[in-house]
Amino acid sequence: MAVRVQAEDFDLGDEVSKLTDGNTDIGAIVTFVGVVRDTTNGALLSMELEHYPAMTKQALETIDQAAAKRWSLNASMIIHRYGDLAPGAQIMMVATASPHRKDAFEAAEFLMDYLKTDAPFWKKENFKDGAKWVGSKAADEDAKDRWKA
Amino acid sequence: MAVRVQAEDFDLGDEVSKLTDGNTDIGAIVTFVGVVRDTTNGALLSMELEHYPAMTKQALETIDQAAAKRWSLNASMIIHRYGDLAPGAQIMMVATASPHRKDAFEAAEFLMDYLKTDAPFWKKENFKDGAKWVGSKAADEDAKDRWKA
Amino acid sequence: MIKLDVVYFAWVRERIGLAKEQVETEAKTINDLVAELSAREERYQLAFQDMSVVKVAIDQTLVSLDAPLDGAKEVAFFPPMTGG
Amino acid sequence: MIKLDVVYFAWVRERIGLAKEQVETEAKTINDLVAELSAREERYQLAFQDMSVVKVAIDQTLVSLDAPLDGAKEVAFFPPMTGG
Repeated sequence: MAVRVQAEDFDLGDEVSKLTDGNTDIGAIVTFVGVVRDTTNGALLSMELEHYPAMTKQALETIDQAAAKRWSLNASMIIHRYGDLAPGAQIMMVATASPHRKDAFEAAEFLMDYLKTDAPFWKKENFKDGAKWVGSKAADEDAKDRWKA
Repeated sequence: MAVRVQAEDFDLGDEVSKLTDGNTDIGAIVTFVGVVRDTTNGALLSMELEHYPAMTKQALETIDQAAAKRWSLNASMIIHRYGDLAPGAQIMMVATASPHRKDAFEAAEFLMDYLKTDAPFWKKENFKDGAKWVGSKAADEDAKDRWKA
Repeated sequence: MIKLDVVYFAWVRERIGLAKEQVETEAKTINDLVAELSAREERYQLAFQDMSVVKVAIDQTLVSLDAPLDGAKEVAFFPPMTGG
Repeated sequence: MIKLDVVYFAWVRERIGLAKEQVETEAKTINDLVAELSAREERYQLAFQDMSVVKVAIDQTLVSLDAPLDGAKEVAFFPPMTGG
């Protein structure tokens, strides 16, 4: 159960190794990595990630703890980057380790759904001919709502 | 879209890098890693993975192709090991890369559900005082059935 | 009269033209504060014209627009989050 | 009379005591073949006593117990898969 907010890139394999090292009660590890996607076929220069430093870590920890409470997890983690990221760069990752694959998958999806709507990050796309804030999606609120049943 | 069946271990980070390298249309990468779990608190010596070599690769490719057909994927892969594995060792992995997180998650879960029931692998647990074949679970068939709606 | 640190993020920050300021106000709730700032200058009015797309936090906790400012130190205004 | 390669995996292999053999048979279907082998020796009977937990493939494709053996080269018997 750890969260990190950083400008630097991360190594997925290393993070998962550290998370699970020496634990023989883990049966399943699920990871999600978000990547800067260029939807414009070459016009995207970078994606700028702004956040609210005083709030970010606590928001991510709240989400992480909610997952730990709801599913049987050996470990979980969230890393989110900020700053100016190139197309193809890693933006963030979550990882969940559980005795069972169903828990690992559900917890990872839960972390992602809440992170999208509750963690204070904002994305701005810088193009050759201007910039645009990424809008939030109604679909993201819907995705979160499925965990409230 | 690649499948591999091997005795050797694999490196999650390397495999994901190779899968996605240079592609800027990827927005989401989901991975699942299965790990040898000791449910006996120290009595498990190893897990032996047997497979049906003439059938395995083709079965995995069929599953991988079904996922590629059903979801919008930039890439996907399945690696499954065989042989004698120690507690805590990696057994297998799947990875899915998609423009959208929902596709990446669903495709990864689909690959796992079908792999559990349709790929010719069998697990035997070797304990200090004997050995036991791992039984298949009705829950695994149920998990697969959800994709038939 | 209370003294608040007010912080802005993303396009709210861009429209208002600054990231942080200190505000002295008689406002009792977030709604009052929004009305007061909007009345002061057009850039606030522009940022707050559609409050259905602005989120608010008091001391780093999300609150609704009718939340009281009693005891608040920092108020944040920002668009819906788009992380992940 | 046809000649088949018959292969066994996991506990089916262990009960029968070998991984692969050649079988000459008059069997027309998988069911016939199971009955014929079971009649030959007790170890087959033991392996095939509950066919609801045995899966069968002809030439590496899963088939049902009434599948015909026409043209088959390799028949495989094994428990439900437990990979992943």
